[in-house]
Amino acid sequence: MRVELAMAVALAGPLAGAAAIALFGRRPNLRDGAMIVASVVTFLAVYRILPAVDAGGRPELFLFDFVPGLGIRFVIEPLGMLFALVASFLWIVTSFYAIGYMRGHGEENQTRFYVCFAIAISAALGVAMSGNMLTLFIAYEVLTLSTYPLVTHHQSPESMRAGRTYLGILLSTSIGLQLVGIVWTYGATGTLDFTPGGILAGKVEGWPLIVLLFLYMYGIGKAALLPIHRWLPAAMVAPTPVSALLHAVAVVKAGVFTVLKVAIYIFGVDYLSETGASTWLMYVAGATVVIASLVALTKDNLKARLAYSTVSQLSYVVLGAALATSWSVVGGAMHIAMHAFGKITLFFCAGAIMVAAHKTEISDMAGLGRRMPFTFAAFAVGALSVTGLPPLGGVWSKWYLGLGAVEAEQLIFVAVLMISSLLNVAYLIPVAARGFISPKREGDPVPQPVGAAVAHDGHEDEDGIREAPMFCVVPLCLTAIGCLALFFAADDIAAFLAPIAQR
Amino acid sequence: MVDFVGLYNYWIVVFLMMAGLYLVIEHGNLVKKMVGLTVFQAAVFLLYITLGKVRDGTAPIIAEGIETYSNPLPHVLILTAIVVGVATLALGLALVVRIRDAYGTIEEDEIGDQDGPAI
Amino acid sequence: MFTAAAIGVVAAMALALARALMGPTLYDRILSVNTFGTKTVLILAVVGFLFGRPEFLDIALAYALINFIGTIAVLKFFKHGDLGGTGS
Amino acid sequence: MALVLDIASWVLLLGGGVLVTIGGIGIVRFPDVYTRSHAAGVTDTGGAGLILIGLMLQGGGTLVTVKLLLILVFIFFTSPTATFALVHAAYESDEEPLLDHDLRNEPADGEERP
Amino acid sequence: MAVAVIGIVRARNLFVVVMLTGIYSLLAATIFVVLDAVDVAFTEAAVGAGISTVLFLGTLALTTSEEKKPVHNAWISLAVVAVTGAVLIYGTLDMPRYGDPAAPANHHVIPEYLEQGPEKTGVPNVVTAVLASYRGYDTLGEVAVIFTAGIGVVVLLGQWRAHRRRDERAEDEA
Amino acid sequence: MTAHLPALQVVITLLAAPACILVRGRDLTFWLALLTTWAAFAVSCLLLDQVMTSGIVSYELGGWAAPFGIEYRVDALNAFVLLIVSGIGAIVLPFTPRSLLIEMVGEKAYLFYCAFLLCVTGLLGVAITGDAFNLFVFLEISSLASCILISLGPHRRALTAAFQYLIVGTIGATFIVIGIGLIYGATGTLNLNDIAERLPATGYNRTVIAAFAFLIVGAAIKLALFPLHFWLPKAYTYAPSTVSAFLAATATKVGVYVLIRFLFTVFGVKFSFDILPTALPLMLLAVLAMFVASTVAIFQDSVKRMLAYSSVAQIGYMVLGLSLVTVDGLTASIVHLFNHALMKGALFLAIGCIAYRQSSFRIDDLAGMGRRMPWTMAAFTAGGLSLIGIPLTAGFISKWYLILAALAADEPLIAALIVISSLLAVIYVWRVVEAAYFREPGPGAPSGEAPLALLIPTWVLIALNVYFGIETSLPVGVSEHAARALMGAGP
Amino acid sequence: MNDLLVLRIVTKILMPFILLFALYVQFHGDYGPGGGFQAGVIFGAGFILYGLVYGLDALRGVLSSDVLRAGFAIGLLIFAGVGVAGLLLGGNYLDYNVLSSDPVKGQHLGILLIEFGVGVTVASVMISIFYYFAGRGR
Amino acid sequence: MSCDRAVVVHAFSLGCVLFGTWLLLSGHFDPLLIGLGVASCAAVVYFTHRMDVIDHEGHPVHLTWRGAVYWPWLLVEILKANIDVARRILAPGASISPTMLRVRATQPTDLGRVIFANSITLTPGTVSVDVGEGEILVHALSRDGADDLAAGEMDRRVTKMAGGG
Ligand code: NA
Ligand code: NA
Repeated sequence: MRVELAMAVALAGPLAGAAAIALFGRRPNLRDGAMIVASVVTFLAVYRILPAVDAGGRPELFLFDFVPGLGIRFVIEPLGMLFALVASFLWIVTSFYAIGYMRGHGEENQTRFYVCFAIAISAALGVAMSGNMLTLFIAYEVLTLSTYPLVTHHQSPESMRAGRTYLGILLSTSIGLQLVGIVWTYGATGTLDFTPGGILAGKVEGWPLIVLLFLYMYGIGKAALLPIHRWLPAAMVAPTPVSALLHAVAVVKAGVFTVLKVAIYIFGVDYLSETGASTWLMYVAGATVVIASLVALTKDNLKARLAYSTVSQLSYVVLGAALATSWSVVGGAMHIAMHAFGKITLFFCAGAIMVAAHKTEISDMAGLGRRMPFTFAAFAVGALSVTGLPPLGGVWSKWYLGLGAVEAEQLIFVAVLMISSLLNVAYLIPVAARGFISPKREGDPVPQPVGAAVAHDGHEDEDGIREAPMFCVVPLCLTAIGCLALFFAADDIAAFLAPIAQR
Repeated sequence: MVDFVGLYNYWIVVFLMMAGLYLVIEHGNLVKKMVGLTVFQAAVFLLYITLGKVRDGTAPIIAEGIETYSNPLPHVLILTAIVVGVATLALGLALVVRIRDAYGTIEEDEIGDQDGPAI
Repeated sequence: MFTAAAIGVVAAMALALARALMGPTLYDRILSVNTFGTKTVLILAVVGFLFGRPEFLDIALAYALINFIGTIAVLKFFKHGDLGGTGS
Repeated sequence: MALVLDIASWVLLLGGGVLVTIGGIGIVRFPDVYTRSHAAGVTDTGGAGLILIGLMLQGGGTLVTVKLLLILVFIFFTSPTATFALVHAAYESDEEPLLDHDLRNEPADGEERP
Repeated sequence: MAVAVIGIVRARNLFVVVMLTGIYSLLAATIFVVLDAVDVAFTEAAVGAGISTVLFLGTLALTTSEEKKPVHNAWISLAVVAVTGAVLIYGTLDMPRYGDPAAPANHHVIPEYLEQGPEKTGVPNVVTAVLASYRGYDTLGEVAVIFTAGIGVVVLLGQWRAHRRRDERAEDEA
Repeated sequence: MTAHLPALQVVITLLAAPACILVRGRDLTFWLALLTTWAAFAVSCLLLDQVMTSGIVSYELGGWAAPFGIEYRVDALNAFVLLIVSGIGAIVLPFTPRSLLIEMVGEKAYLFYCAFLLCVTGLLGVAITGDAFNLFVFLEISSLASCILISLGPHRRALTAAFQYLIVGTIGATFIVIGIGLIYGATGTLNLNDIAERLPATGYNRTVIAAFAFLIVGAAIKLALFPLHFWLPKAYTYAPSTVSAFLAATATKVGVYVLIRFLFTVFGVKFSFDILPTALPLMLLAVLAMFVASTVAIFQDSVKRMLAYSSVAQIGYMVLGLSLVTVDGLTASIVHLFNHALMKGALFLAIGCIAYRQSSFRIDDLAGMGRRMPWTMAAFTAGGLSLIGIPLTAGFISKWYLILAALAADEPLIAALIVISSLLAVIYVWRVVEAAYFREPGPGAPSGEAPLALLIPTWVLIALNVYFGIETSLPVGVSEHAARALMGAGP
Repeated sequence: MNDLLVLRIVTKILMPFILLFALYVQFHGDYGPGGGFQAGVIFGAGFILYGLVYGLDALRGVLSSDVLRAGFAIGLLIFAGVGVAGLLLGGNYLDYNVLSSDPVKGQHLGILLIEFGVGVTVASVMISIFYYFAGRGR
Repeated sequence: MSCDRAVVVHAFSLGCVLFGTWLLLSGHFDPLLIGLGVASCAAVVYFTHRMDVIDHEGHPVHLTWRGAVYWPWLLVEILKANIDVARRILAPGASISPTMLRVRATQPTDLGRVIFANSITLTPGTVSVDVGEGEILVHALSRDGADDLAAGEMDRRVTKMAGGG
């Protein structure tokens, strides 16, 4: 299979999957099977591209131009490769998990859900492989639109309101700010192609450069910088697989990925650091890291806490871009992958707890760990990875970011990273700890799982709470293992990413 | 200092025009609006014809022994414009009749009161 | 001398207009408009001579016709409230 | 001869102009629509006739004269018809005339009356 | 004319308005003759005094002949009218004086019409020559306009079979 | 016959209109009208091709040389407008037979086709003519015919809308006549090109300035430039959907064309923008139109009315482009002229599909329509995306060029305003999409899709929206060509 | 009945002359004021007078609304058709020179024909308009 | 009716009169205009026939000769009446004494009565208000005028002219 064909398959695979899902809408087994097949095929196609990129190739797929010199182009380079791999791999995992979750929860409109999900993955891959800013923008918007039905899946007034917030913030920032930046860029440079070293150097200087950076950074609403992060907690009303998709696989990752892409290929890392145009961004990102962590501490709802955690973690990547050093950029890129695995694990766990125990508030989870050992173990792994403790992947991205801060002579951000880690410990570890350690208090009301017949396997307890279905548990264990694996793969990843930081 | 003599005729025309325009804008009665339109247009016609008048000229129908003719072009244009005007009038009045059938009134305000929000 | 006739007609037109404005009954107005029309016919005829091109009397003739029909229409309108009845 | 014609036509025109004006005055002066219609009649017949005939004398034996004649004939046909229709309509619509002598109830016998 | 217009503006009885409009039109036509526009005068007489009056009367017969008191804000209308009038007056300041034979309007294309028109078309009435030949296409458009108006009247006032007016009915019920 | 294309362009439909009256049969008149609009479309294609390959085409009607006779003068700009008008007519017409049954009386159908053909004739005539007064005559044909078409709307308010349209349109046309008269008084000619040549000799005196004011205001009324737009929402809301589609896509475009023609060709850039400060007021009004009309659109309960206000806003974009007075800006305006015709045509046709099933256009009554009429609502959504300016649609191309032009003209603020105003479009389009797809249908909701005869024209326009969102060489090439000529930069 | 007696008889007498005058105006527009439009209006006015005096039903008996509607179309078609004839005979649209071997004669013929077209359309539209306005009240 | 010979005769004579009028109006005698004139006259006859107005009332050629006596007399009457009314208009104070009366109309035909009624109206100072069977209601400006009319001179003359029908 030629690399270009593989790219086409990677992009079209999820779409074909969506079509197949829609086609088999009335036959759930066939439908879910089609989804799994599509996700596997897509991942294989993405994986097929890896060697070429690793060897220094930049495979390209050109569709058409609508303005001379500007059209739909896909090019894949290491950063995009990494994102594509993460997204396509996690789709497989999420597919399994979603099947378990949706069936376990008896959700309605599953077909629509899966169709939109597949389109969102396609859009995320489009973002990953885009060869110019316009293509990226289009894929970015498709991603926004295709996830809206997922967020409002329950169609309750609450979810509709959340959906409006979601769409309102993401669309208004992308169109009102990002698009302006894009057009401005085009007007100033005559191109939007992602070019190593950036395209703005020498074309835009001084204040306009800062304004332009502002347009991009706040135009990428998915990166959830303060104060445009509100859509992310709002979107928590969605089913948990969606949260996983939003937080780990596609949406927010697409955001920070775009941040990096813009910093590296539009502005140019060197140009940013020379001009100091991104200094303000460092502070914003740093503030977001700390403030969001503090907010997370106050949340009792597990998903809300995880959401604010995500807000905080995303700004690591932004910080990496803002610091604009080779280390920080690599660190930021790596954090995409590391956080993806860590956070998806956490969300899977949250969902599993919901499916199995119908609990959403952290304070209610005391002692659950004994009945759901795998889940809570995986949660602990994820939490540690996100915190950045060895031997889990999360440590490396923070390490590189720290190096970057030092290189940029911005030592204060080393401090920010450390404080943030402490806060992570404070808001994540207790969840896992409480599950295992805190004894179940007497007189707690005992929720009954819906239609839970007493099953005869090892995890059964007197109140009927037991481990979530296999479809849920296996994926979360896999991602937890992934966190571990990433710790050891970090050097390879760094080497693979090195070209993006080359001068 | 502008020599105003020789312009007064234009100003009369302007006055008539504005009276017509005022009728159209200000009056809520649909028939009176159409009357206003007629007055307005007739004044415009006058403006044109005034433009085409040549001192000591006569009607532009060529005859022996006559040297100076007034300008025929404005006449031609206004002939067309009159026709257009009466066509507009006919259509407008037909609409007025239908409006009266549908609403029972030809006063703008009362019509406005009768209709609720847009469909 | 044409001028004298013209002045006479114009004066009468002004008077007719005055009556048309004054009313008081609708029939007064119709009468004024009708006689105004007749005077217009006359002034048209005179003006042709006054300006040395008397050959355009077709206009005056047409006026006379239109004036007649207009008056009939108005009266019909007032007697019957519409223009299309047979009147019987 | 031409001079005679000219003078005749001038007299006619002048007379016509005066009659027309007088008719106009009558229209303003007279008290109701019926009496005013008599004043209008002055314009339509005497005034129009004199002026048109005066013009005809100026026109000589040309097309113009023919048309003036046609106008005159036309006015003589239509003017009384229109006036009749008007007065009739006014009368039918109960527009009471101001009368000094109301002989409507007397028979139309054509006899002398006191 | 001005008197007639003021009468039109002030009169409430629409019938009076229509008759005054007729007078206005007759006056305009007379002025057209004075200004040598005999064809225009002819048309204005036939249309303004004749057809328009009949049309207005027909409308009044089908509607009503009294105008109610306007409740609009007269000041806005007056302002619009005043501005428009002021622009026009301003524009007239550089217009050629009345009857000026040297005015641009009387040159350029006019000599061709007056000198060549009758010869080339065989029609001594230059207005007809220009109307029907030089600018015959305008006249075609004019006929199309009249045609359109005819169609419009047929569409609007024709006796069509009662047809569905769902919304109207719905609204009346509401 | 190619030499006579300009005449044929207008005459074909003009001849067909009376023929409709003689033919009368409903189906026969439909086919006649269809055939002639397609023929007109074919002519406009040939004409555009002719203009693009061999430059300006001049045609002397009656064989009289300009400026003595009336001249048709076709350059890239009006060839393009002709293409828009005849093309939209050709696409919209097949929509009418089924739509007529629902929204109008079948018995009147032949009169409808006649009026429709007259409207097309008028618009084509305005666009093609090189003579100022002829422009007025054809403007009146189109506006009387549109008035008839509007009055055919199913609601009684169609009548008042048509009446207002007539009154306002006539005032606008009369303003144009006054302007033409003043200009004629100053230059002695009616030929647009000739006026342009003779104007400098007048020294741009006060008469010319007044004429300019009247012509521009007249054109602004016709094209519904804010705040002279008040007639438009009513007209487009209550007209039959087919008519709304056709008029929204063509009538205001022709108005914009007239404005451009007067500003750039007749008066010239030097007078219009250097001597008189026209650009700034136009720009301000355009921006106001974009924001005020879009905001009003957001608060409409009726989809049709919402689209009508959106038209006012979109006209703002067109005027904004030309108010930049650059080749780029003008290009953007003309491109948007074309693209907006495609999107508004498509959206109103989608509304026509809805009208086939239900009589209400209230957004609340569209709940669940996404499921009940999937193809219709998909078309509406696609059209809405184009309206917003989402990439891969024609709307994006318009905005793209507009923003670039603003940036190139050193007006970054304007560029930003364009983008921000698009957000307002997002909101109003989204309201419909949300109702259609994310709400449960009410009890009285229709149960079926519109017939193919309605869906096909709608989707043809949607397809064109996408096609011209990707393959832009035609609109952009022609617009650029036209803009260069207008700015005097040579083709 | 009697109130209209005078009108009826005067109308009877005048009618032929009104119509003749209309046709005279129609065909003498070349030499004096007048032409198709004015003639159409006068011709229409004659019929309107007839309708006013004798009633709409009588008028319908003379000219049905279908005939009139065809009249609109025929007049316009005559005009536009003369233009097409110009095209077919090798001239531009509405070029009358080619209608005859002698351009001046061609012009004359063309003008005569199109004026006739104008007259037909205008007259039939005017009468129709009267029809519809007058006929609606009952 | 349409097959009636009288109608054909009337139509023919109407055509001739019309053509004469055409020639008078036209003043152009080239073949084209003559031809158009003939066509026009034919068209007018056709339309008037359709209107059903061609009969002895609508086309009273038969009155031409007898009218030659009546019309001049009427003209003189009109002139006299004009002067009288003009005097009354200009006279200060109340110069009029409006009177309404019934006047006998002895004409056997409608046409005759109409001529009488119009003659009354045409003469300033008197106006016909209503035409009834055998009598006409007249409004006169003065008692004198009323009495003159009631004397019946005009009635007799009209009857004499139009009487034969
Ligand atoms: Na003529
Ligand atoms: Na009398």
